[in-house]
Amino acid sequence: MSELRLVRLIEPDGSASGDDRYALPAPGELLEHYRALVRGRRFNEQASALVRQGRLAVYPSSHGQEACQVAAAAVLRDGDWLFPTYRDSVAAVERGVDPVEVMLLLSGDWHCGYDPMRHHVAPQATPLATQLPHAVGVAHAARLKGEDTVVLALCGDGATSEGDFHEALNFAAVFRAPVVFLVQNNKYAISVPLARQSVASSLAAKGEGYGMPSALVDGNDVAALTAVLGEAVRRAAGGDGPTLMEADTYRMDAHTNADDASRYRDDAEVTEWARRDPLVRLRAHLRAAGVLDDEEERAIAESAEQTAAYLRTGLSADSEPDPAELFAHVYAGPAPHLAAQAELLAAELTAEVHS
Amino acid sequence: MSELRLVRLIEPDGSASGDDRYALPAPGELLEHYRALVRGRRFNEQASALVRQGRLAVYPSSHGQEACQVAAAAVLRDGDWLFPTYRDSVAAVERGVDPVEVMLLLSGDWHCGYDPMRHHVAPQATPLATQLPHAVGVAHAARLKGEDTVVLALCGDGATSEGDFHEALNFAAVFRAPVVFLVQNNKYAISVPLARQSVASSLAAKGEGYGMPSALVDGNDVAALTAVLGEAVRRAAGGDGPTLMEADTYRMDAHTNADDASRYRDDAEVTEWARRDPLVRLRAHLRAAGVLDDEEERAIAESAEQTAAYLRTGLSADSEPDPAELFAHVYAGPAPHLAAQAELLAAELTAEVHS
Amino acid sequence: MTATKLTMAQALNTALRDAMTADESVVVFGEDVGPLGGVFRVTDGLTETFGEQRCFDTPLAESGIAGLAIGMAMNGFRPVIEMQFDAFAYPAFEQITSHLAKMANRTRGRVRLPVVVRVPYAGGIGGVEHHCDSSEAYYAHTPGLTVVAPATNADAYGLLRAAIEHPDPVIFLEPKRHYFTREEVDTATPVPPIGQAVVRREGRDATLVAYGPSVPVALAAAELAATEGRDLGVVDLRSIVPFDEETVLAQVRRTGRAVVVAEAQGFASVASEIAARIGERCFHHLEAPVRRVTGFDIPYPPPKLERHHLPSPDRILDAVDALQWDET
Amino acid sequence: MTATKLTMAQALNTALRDAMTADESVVVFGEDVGPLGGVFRVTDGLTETFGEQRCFDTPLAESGIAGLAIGMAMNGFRPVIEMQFDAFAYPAFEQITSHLAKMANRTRGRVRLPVVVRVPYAGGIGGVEHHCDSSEAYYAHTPGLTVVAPATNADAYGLLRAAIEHPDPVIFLEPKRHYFTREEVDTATPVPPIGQAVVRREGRDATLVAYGPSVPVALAAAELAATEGRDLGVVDLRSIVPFDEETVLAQVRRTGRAVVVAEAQGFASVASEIAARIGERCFHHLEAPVRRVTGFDIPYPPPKLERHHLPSPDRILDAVDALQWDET
Ligand SMILES: Cc1ncc(C[n+]2csc(CCOP(=O)(O)OP(=O)(O)O)c2C)c(N)n1
Ligand SMILES: Cc1ncc(C[n+]2csc(CCOP(=O)(O)OP(=O)(O)O)c2C)c(N)n1
Ligand SMILES: [Mg+2]
Ligand SMILES: [Mg+2]
Repeated sequence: MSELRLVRLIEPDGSASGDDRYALPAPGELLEHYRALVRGRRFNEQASALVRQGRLAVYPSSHGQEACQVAAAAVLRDGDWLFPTYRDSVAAVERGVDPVEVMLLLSGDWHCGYDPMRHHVAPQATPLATQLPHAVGVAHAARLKGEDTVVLALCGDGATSEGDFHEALNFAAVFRAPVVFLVQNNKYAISVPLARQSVASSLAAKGEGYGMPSALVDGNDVAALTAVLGEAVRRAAGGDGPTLMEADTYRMDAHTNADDASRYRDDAEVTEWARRDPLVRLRAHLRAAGVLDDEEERAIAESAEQTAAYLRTGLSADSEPDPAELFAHVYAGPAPHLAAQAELLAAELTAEVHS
Repeated sequence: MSELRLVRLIEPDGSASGDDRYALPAPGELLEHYRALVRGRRFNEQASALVRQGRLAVYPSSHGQEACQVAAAAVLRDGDWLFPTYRDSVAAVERGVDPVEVMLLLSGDWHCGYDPMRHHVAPQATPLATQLPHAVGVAHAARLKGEDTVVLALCGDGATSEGDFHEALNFAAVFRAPVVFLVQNNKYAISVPLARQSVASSLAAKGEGYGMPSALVDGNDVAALTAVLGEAVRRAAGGDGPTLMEADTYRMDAHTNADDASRYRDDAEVTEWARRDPLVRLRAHLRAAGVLDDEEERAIAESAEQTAAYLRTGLSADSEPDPAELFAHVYAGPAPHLAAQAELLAAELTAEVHS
Repeated sequence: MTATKLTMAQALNTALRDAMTADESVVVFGEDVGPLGGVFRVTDGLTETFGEQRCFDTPLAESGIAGLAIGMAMNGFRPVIEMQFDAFAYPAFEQITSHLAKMANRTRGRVRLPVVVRVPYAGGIGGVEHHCDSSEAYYAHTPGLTVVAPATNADAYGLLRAAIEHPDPVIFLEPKRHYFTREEVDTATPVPPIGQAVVRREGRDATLVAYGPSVPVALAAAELAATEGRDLGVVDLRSIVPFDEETVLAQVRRTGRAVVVAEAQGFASVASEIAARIGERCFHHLEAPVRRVTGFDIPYPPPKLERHHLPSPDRILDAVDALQWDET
Repeated sequence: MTATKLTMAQALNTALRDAMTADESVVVFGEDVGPLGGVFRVTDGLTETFGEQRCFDTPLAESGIAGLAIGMAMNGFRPVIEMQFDAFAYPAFEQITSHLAKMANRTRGRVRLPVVVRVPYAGGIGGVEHHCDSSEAYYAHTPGLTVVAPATNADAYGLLRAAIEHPDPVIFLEPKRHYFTREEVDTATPVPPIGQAVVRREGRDATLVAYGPSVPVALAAAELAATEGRDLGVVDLRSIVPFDEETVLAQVRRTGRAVVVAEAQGFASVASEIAARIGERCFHHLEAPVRRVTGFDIPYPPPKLERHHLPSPDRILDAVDALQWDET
């Protein structure tokens, strides 16, 4: 069993924690992460704004969880796979997927707007925990093929209660599949607080029941996350099997814009967590270390602004997907039984145009 | 967390183990358990014989696991509930259900041949682990009603891999429901050995992931089982919530008569486990303690023989359930939409008689 | 003052309140049904009014929720559980199919399970994937289940009361897109019996058969048709199982023509069943084949395309036009 | 020597062997499929021949099995998974419905899942509860799935080969009661395309439409009818989805009468669909309503009563008799 003492490398005030197990990443690397954090935060803000403007139907923001998002993308090597949920848009973008394509799910254009095979980013999963067995399958397949591919699978604290979470972890352990499970424990499943989800000492403690090493990490400390996840990725790639990781973090926004968090939590709690913000902390650290100055900050903000602008522009057009697509992808081969239905729709659309 | 050191009170050779946590039950109590073990063994043999004679379609025997069966029934108080699986016929019988009624499932007469409400014995569950959430529901209901009812739910090692196992244990822990989960780890799920089911240090170790106390018990030692289960039942009744118990035991027979165990296990393994037989061990212990003599043994064997005879007689008649029952219980109220179908069948049967 | 304007969510909430007040054994649980009041607010305020023991949040696990309900029903309660969205009931499919539906039968009626499974149902709300399925066929095909789908807010109230009083498990399908539609509801109206269809509109020329969210669409089509001089009747099934064959067949026999309207994909669906039955039992009354207007046999479309998938009044009228009218 | 007498289990085993030999990406897994060779011995010897990496036992969890297959298919494999019995596939329902069926569509065809889900299917073997379900309607109603049900051992071989080569997920329904029936199988016969029904028997008077285990029952009924001077044709669907409408409709148009035979409970079933389609597309050819002979709308009966539930030749002939024959 791994030690379940929380791993933290940078304190909320930016000072180094001094951990005997993990070294602090180099300043250059941390600066890179800071760039990504700012980009991620800006992305979250922009997406939320697009909801208010009616350009997106809904957006489950990862505001406050950007360190997890950034770390999840950062620790993977070329060829590795990421399995994100609906809340993990930033991780998908950091992994290289076009931000506008990521958002097509929420703009209502199509279910998955990007090519999962291109960046090895699975479609964002909506049915909770269902993506976890897929992640194990991809990993097990890689192993059978003799590749050292690693799969990083994300889920929330609520999702750990689902049967699929259990089955996936057990399969991974029994098959020694190269998967890293990262549970972003943001304390809520919509309105349901962690205490009503689990009474275990931690979610990471679930590893023991599968014979799987596990770790508990400060989920707002990108340094700790990359250090611990990086190690898990290396172990998986080396044939040492899966790891369960719990990131201690917090969902700063409501579940989505459609949610009213005041019904189930106090503002005080949110304020308390704001003090542990992942950006603030790393900024303070880098400022103190002298690797981040005003000019650099301006450059970083500007580059984040570019991502935001790209997203705005990409989603501002009144795109209208082709109705014929409804029938195009259901089956690979010709689908004779859908032909009559496709024709009916086509005829209606023609009639519409002509009337 | 409970200690996961195996609890054993009587050694395979019958000598007392001397445990610092649990006291050996009184000799009179042990003699009662011995009677039950002999009865259970005889029941298993009789049922297997009835399969060979074509009176039962199939029988999943608990030969070798009788200590678990007997203990599960013994530790419950009036009003407590038992949730058995297809392999737990002996436990149901020990709990007071008519042996012939228990066997109606396997004779093909009906699905559940007894009244679950009468003895608080749920229908024997076939779909694995699905009974566990029901057990939690009964327990939670009892708690809401302010009753001190305890529910003992049985399942196998294989069933621990199912999602329902996970969901049930988590619900029980979060709701502090008065349930005792007893996993009979008999080392196989049909042909699949434990090592391919789980790589955890033990199945009891799964308790930690739910924040639930757990224990690992010698499943062929009825003394240890009743001691540890009895404590768990008392704790549950006292409002201290659920317990996960793993019984270390062995399935001596094939999965069912239809199974060919030679395809996946060595006889040597079976022989090895025969040395740890639950009856042999308790017999040696009681003999040495002077509470079991030849005469008593004869009486016990005779009484077991009576159960066997009852079973034989009860299942020898060529019973033929009434086809009208097919429609009688699907709905409580009148089922107008089934009336035409019931009439069709009735007309066919009348025609058959008249031709 | 029992008659008042309520949204369907409010009507359902009132039904839950009234049932919980009338019967102490009624409990409500599921995901986010407690302090939040459910994502559609159907359970709004129940925890506050009745306490945490009567309305509570569970861990996030649908099979566990259904299983818990079964166990609680075995021990004297009448659980009303919520599946957050239609497609999120699928993890509970084994519990529903192998246990909830079968328990009474397998125990010769000794264990009855008066459980109501509330399912926010079907589409038309611009929801992303997995939020708009129409799953009634899965349940309707499963013997032992009673399947109910209200189309009006008054029926939402009345049928939910009836479902909670019902001795057998009921799958209760709530058309999502009407949650926030306001209509007159009189809670003093007698509770309609489960298994009884209602003729929403009499019509001489053809009969539209619909249920749940398709009823208003069928009625809209009938309105339109009337302006063109065609008199269409509309039957609202209300219960899918038991299916009220008599009411449906009587209407179709009178008109000689029928169109079945349903939002779910059509293959091997409830619409297939209705069409097959009409074909079988009204054979000599039919002037034209029974037509079906259903969703296409495709996964539910993304929001921007859903209107192409959903049965529309126009599509229904096209089907009516195809009923081989003799224009002489 | 490619033609030989094989049981259906052996025919399926041979198909798996041949597919695994032909294509390295084919892997087989599930519960007890390894050293035991499956409870019906369909995977007998595969681990021995192809090694543990190509045929292996998983932990006991059907959702996990289906999910693992999806992931492996995403990464280059063609998994063939076994659900031990029909009803034990229900825990995998969410994986099958929300992912296996939808993945290609949601990713615009970029992720294709060539997964075969083998399901020992239906009853007639005296199995206890949960071992004899007929679940084809659940799958056939789910867009994105291809659903296949062989009726002969030759088709068992050929269709399983076709299913494994198929680019889309296939639910492969194996009629349990024929596992140990011996028939001639020629493995050199070209693999039949999925989606093509076959006329098993030409007949002038009426058409019986069946699939899977009901085909031999329909053929037996036709034999009996012949002795009474009635000439019945039998169409074997082979694929339920895609449904070969042309073949079925052509036969029914010729005979003007049809009986649909299926073992599953009838309400909202595949039989409903077939009857509805025939009614819709052959309206002017029909001399009598389409009749259905299906299982009753009840949970599958206990062994001693199953014969009352299953469609029998007699029950089919009664339905045929009811087809409003003009005896003049
Ligand atoms: C199987 C399933 N059930 C229910 C839902 C509805 N739902 C969407 S998000 C959510 C809460 C998830 O909580 P958590 O796993 O902690 O992730 P978070 O949203 O906090 O990131 C629920 C209940 C779903 N998507 N899938
Ligand atoms: C959901 C489900 N899947 C598969 C099966 C088929 N099956 C019956 S018993 C069994 C093995 C069970 O093993 P275990 O839980 O260890 O119990 P044991 O038989 O050893 O008592 C399997 C796979 C089933 N009954 N239910
Ligand atoms: Mg959360
Ligand atoms: Mg076992």
